[in-house]
Amino acid sequence: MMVELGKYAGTVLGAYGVTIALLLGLVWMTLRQGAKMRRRLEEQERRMGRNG
Amino acid sequence: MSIWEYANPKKFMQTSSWALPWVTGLAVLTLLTGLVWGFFFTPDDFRQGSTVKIIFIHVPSAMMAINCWAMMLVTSLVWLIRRHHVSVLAAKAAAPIGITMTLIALFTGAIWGQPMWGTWWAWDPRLTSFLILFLFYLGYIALWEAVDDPDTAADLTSVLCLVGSVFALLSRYAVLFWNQGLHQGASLSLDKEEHVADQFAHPLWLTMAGFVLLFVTLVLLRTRTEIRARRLRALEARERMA
Amino acid sequence: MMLSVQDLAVSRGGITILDAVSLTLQPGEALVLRGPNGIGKTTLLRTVAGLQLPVSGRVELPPEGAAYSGHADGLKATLTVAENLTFWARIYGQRDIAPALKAMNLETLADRDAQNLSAGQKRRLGLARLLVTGRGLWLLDEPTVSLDAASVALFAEAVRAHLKRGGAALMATHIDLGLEEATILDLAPFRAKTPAPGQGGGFDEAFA
Amino acid sequence: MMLSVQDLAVSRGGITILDAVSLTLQPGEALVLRGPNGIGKTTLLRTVAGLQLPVSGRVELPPEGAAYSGHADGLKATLTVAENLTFWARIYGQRDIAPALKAMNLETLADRDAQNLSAGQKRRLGLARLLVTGRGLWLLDEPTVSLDAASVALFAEAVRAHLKRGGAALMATHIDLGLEEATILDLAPFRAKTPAPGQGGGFDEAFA
Amino acid sequence: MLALLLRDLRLATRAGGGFGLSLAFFLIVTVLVPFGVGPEGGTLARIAPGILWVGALLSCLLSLDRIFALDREDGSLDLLATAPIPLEGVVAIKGLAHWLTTGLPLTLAAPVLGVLLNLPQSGFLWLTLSLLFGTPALSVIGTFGAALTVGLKRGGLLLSLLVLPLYIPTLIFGAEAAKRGAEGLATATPLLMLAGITAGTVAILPFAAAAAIRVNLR
Amino acid sequence: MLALLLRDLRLATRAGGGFGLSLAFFLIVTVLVPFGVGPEGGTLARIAPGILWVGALLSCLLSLDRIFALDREDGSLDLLATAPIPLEGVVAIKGLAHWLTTGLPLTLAAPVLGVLLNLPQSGFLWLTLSLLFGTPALSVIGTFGAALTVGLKRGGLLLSLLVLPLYIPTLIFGAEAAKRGAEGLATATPLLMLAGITAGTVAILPFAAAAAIRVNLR
Ligand code: HEM
Ligand SMILES: Nc1ncnc2c1ncn2[C@@H]1O[C@H](COP(=O)(O)OP(=O)(O)OP(=O)(O)O)[C@@H](O)[C@H]1O
Ligand SMILES: Nc1ncnc2c1ncn2[C@@H]1O[C@H](COP(=O)(O)OP(=O)(O)OP(=O)(O)O)[C@@H](O)[C@H]1O
Ligand SMILES: [Mg+2]
Ligand SMILES: [Mg+2]
Repeated sequence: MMVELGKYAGTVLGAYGVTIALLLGLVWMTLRQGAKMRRRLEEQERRMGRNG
Repeated sequence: MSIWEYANPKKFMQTSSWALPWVTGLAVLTLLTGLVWGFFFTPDDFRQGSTVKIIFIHVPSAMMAINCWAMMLVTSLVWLIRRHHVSVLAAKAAAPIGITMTLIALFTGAIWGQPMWGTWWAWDPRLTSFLILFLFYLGYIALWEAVDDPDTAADLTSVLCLVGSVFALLSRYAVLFWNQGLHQGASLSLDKEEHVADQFAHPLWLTMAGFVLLFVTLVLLRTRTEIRARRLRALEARERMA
Repeated sequence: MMLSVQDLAVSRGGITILDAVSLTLQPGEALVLRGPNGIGKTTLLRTVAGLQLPVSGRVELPPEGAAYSGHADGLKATLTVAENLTFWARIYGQRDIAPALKAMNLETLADRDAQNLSAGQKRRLGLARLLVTGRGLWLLDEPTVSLDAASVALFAEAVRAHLKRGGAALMATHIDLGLEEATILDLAPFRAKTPAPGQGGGFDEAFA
Repeated sequence: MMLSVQDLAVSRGGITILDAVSLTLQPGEALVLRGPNGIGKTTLLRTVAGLQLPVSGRVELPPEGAAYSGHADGLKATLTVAENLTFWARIYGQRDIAPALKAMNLETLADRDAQNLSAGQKRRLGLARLLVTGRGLWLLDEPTVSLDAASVALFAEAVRAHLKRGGAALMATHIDLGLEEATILDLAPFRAKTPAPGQGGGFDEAFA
Repeated sequence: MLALLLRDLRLATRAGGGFGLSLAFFLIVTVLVPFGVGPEGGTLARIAPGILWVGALLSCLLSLDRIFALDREDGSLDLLATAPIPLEGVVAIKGLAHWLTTGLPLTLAAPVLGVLLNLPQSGFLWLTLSLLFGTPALSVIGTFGAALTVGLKRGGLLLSLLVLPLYIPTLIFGAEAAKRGAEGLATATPLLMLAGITAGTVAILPFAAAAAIRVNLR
Repeated sequence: MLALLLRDLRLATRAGGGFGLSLAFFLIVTVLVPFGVGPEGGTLARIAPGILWVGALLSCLLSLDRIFALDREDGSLDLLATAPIPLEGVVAIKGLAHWLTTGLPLTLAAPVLGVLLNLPQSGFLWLTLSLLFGTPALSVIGTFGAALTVGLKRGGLLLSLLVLPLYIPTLIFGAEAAKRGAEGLATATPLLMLAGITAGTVAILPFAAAAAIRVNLR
């Protein structure tokens, strides 16, 4: 099932491509930072005990 | 039970961890449905051809870029008045999402502009306002990055957000005065003349909802990260003292 | 009562470093803060001066405030000694800088640009500033850095005269000022304990 | 011979301030320069270090030069303690910073940004830099400013060890370092006389 | 307060004080543009009001970080904050001193530099007027930006980043007034807007700036 | 020497280090010009190469005073001057670090900003090439200027004044190459001249700069 984009195929695909790339980048960054912070915090809590 | 309870970090962490799976699921669902519907199952416009499909990402991202700043303004005010840390951390967490939305609106607009207006960029008021919005986001994020002490940074960025909002509105009027543009008016307005056809409007509503939900998901995730960072800072400080 | 500090806790970089500090100064009294490097003398003085907020506790100053002097002297390199001093005198609503110049032995340097002073001469000018504030309470952070023995004595003399006039002084220093009448407060016992949970704006409790 | 200064005259702002200074340092010797504020200690040290030109006289340094430390510590606020020190070590072709950190009791602060140190901690870092230069001759301008008593002792210890290794040190200071083996040189007798005609580059004679 | 103003003016006129240098920078930008753009008079005349406004704005911008940073570095700001004058007053005076040493000279110099860029005869009056109305806003907004970044090591360029979006309305109305003036069109609206912006910023921003400084000194 | 380069790059990328900020300034100049000049695409396209070159030059200029002034203030420069590495080497490394953190990013960003100014399609390649050949000269000349003014309190704007005349040849050839490129004309001559200027300055100026620093430290 492929839609017919006509002469504007590049334009439309480009727009969707850029959007998806940026969104995925944002999501990936968010998840990575979140995971990293969670790991560092758990590490710290293990070292210090729950309340230092 | 008041809304301010969620400004307590612990309460926020609990509530958000309960809500996140639902919001995430819903966001993915609406976004995917809306995009698939818009991309595959809408006809070409008689003037714009298939480029009309860009509207399904362009308009929601443009809308979210503005709404995100509005949300930051409200949370900054809450911080300045009631000094709830979570509030300002939510603003900090939202800024990178806002700048991404701004970039998406700018890029998709630029790509759209190439066939429609024959140029990537024109100094149209709508476009120009977005460029200015981009600069505001950039300054806001840079200020957060530049200040070491988190509470100092929170105060300064909140003041900047406040003053910036006033100037952003002022810029909008200035830019309108400076140049009447090429850009479309609001197509989802109630004014029948301007209204886009229903076959475009329905998937557009869906992707707009999807972008809102995606925004909420990301803000929750990022705020949780910021709270963890603050807790880590507090713990590390305590360790160093000991 | 010139100064009353009750149960003060001060922080730097978001960490409480001194805790439960209480002290009072009556007119005519001087108090010297001691303690090893990094204990928090500078931080305490800045908090008392109102330049930063206390974590908890209260500071009561005279209504007209205090004269603070920190590690940096606030001198403008391209203004002369007299111009620098006149400026601060006028900010504090005073006029006459001659006695201050005299007390700090700066008369011969009055027309020299501040940038052409030696380290100790600069410091003397910074101290002369105190004499033109007309404030009763002095808050001094290492006032005698770079001063030679004669200048330290000059400074001690100025403090003594200030106390005689009913002033008070709170000073942080590592060296002996030769001020017998000053009480000494060692800050080491006030070092903050491992901070109680809840200090970081509730963040360390977030998951408790 | 580590340092030999013969009949040196030094100037600041075009005016000769010290005159006919001669001194020598053998390996294992330390010399402390004394004198009131503004006599010219800083100027003399900078001239010996080669940072400014002597008016007359000669300075002989070891071929590899000396390690100079002035009123400012040359620290980068946004680098950590370890990064700051590593940089200087590499500039001087050294590698290992651990002994220097240890000697100045900075181990626990190694990962702290330099901007978050207290005045005395900064100074200790500045002194640790000397230990990674590997130079035999140290030229130190008021090395113990802002240091507490314990840190002064630490510093004296470091100097003593340096002398033991065959190094030498020339220091300007106002306070007692607790270094019995150091000779003291008072600069007051070397204050330049009313300048002899001809000193101002010949200009004051031009119309004679 | 007057003492502070006098001191700042005196400092600005002493060696290395920056007075005249921002003027020089304005001159230099104006001189560089023809080198970059090419010497055709028509193009230059068309872009002259805009370039002059942009040049004035940049010169103003570059001198902003001196407003507080110098006082911060040498400790004066701490001392001023503990002195018996309101910080809002200090901020307002600093902004005024900045305008007197930057905005005013730029305004006076602009017509002269207009000649270099072939500004049409009719434009000179309006250029000067628009700068006169607009530069105070530039100084006040700049003071606010400088207050935000005063704690940061060399916040200079961050300062530019923060301040520039805030400058855009002023620039638009200012350049528009100058341009319309040069083309002989009506200039009342942009000039009124300019005056409005100036009045609004002067009335409000010193308070925000003083708040920012208090936060930064903590 | 490598240690010095690494330290400078690290400092630049740390908070407040200025990396990215001169890029931001470039962006901002480019954005401001249309606000001043007006939105017509034709005018903008005509002045685009010139404005981009002037903008790059200004961004470069503004970061110059960081090259030595920071090291001077905190005493590092005294210490480097007494360290066992030749001062010429220090100067060359400083210039290189400046180019890596300023000239190179500017070159890479210029095409993107060209879009904003409606630069014609054919101009992008030549704009980038001319900046690539020209910016090293800007950095080296700037290092020399910074060395001359290192002793002065906030010599920043004086520095601009000294350096700008030295920048003019580079600007002329650079902008000319970019403009001819945009108009589809031959660009060999100005590009060759640019390369020549860069090679010459890189070979000679570090020695002059080192001498200037020695004088300034006295
Ligand atoms: C970089 C450039 C652009 C930016 C920043 C931009 C910005 C915006 C914004 C903010 C909206 C939302 C308006 C609202 O909901 O009230 C919007 C809507 C829209 N834009 Fe753009 N735009 C750009 C380029 C374009 C181009 C080139 C086209 C097509 C020729 C276009 C077509 C539309 C359409 C059809 C809408 C929907 C109308 C509406 O709902 O208001 N845009 N754009
Ligand atoms: N951002 C920060 N994070 C953590 N600790 C910090 C930070 N900034 C400063 N400190 C620490 O706070 C402590 C207090 O510093 P302060 O300058 O008050 O000490 P001081 O008693 O004046 O010392 P000195 O005698 O050396 O001047 C020091 O140990 C310092 O290292
Ligand atoms: N440009 C100048 N013109 C005239 N005299 C100057 C100039 N610059 C400095 N001086 C003087 O030169 C003298 C030497 O200063 P130097 O800094 O060497 O003194 P010092 O012995 O290190 O003093 P301190 O113990 O206070 O640090 C001082 O008296 C100073 O006032
Ligand atoms: Mg201290
Ligand atoms: Mg000295």
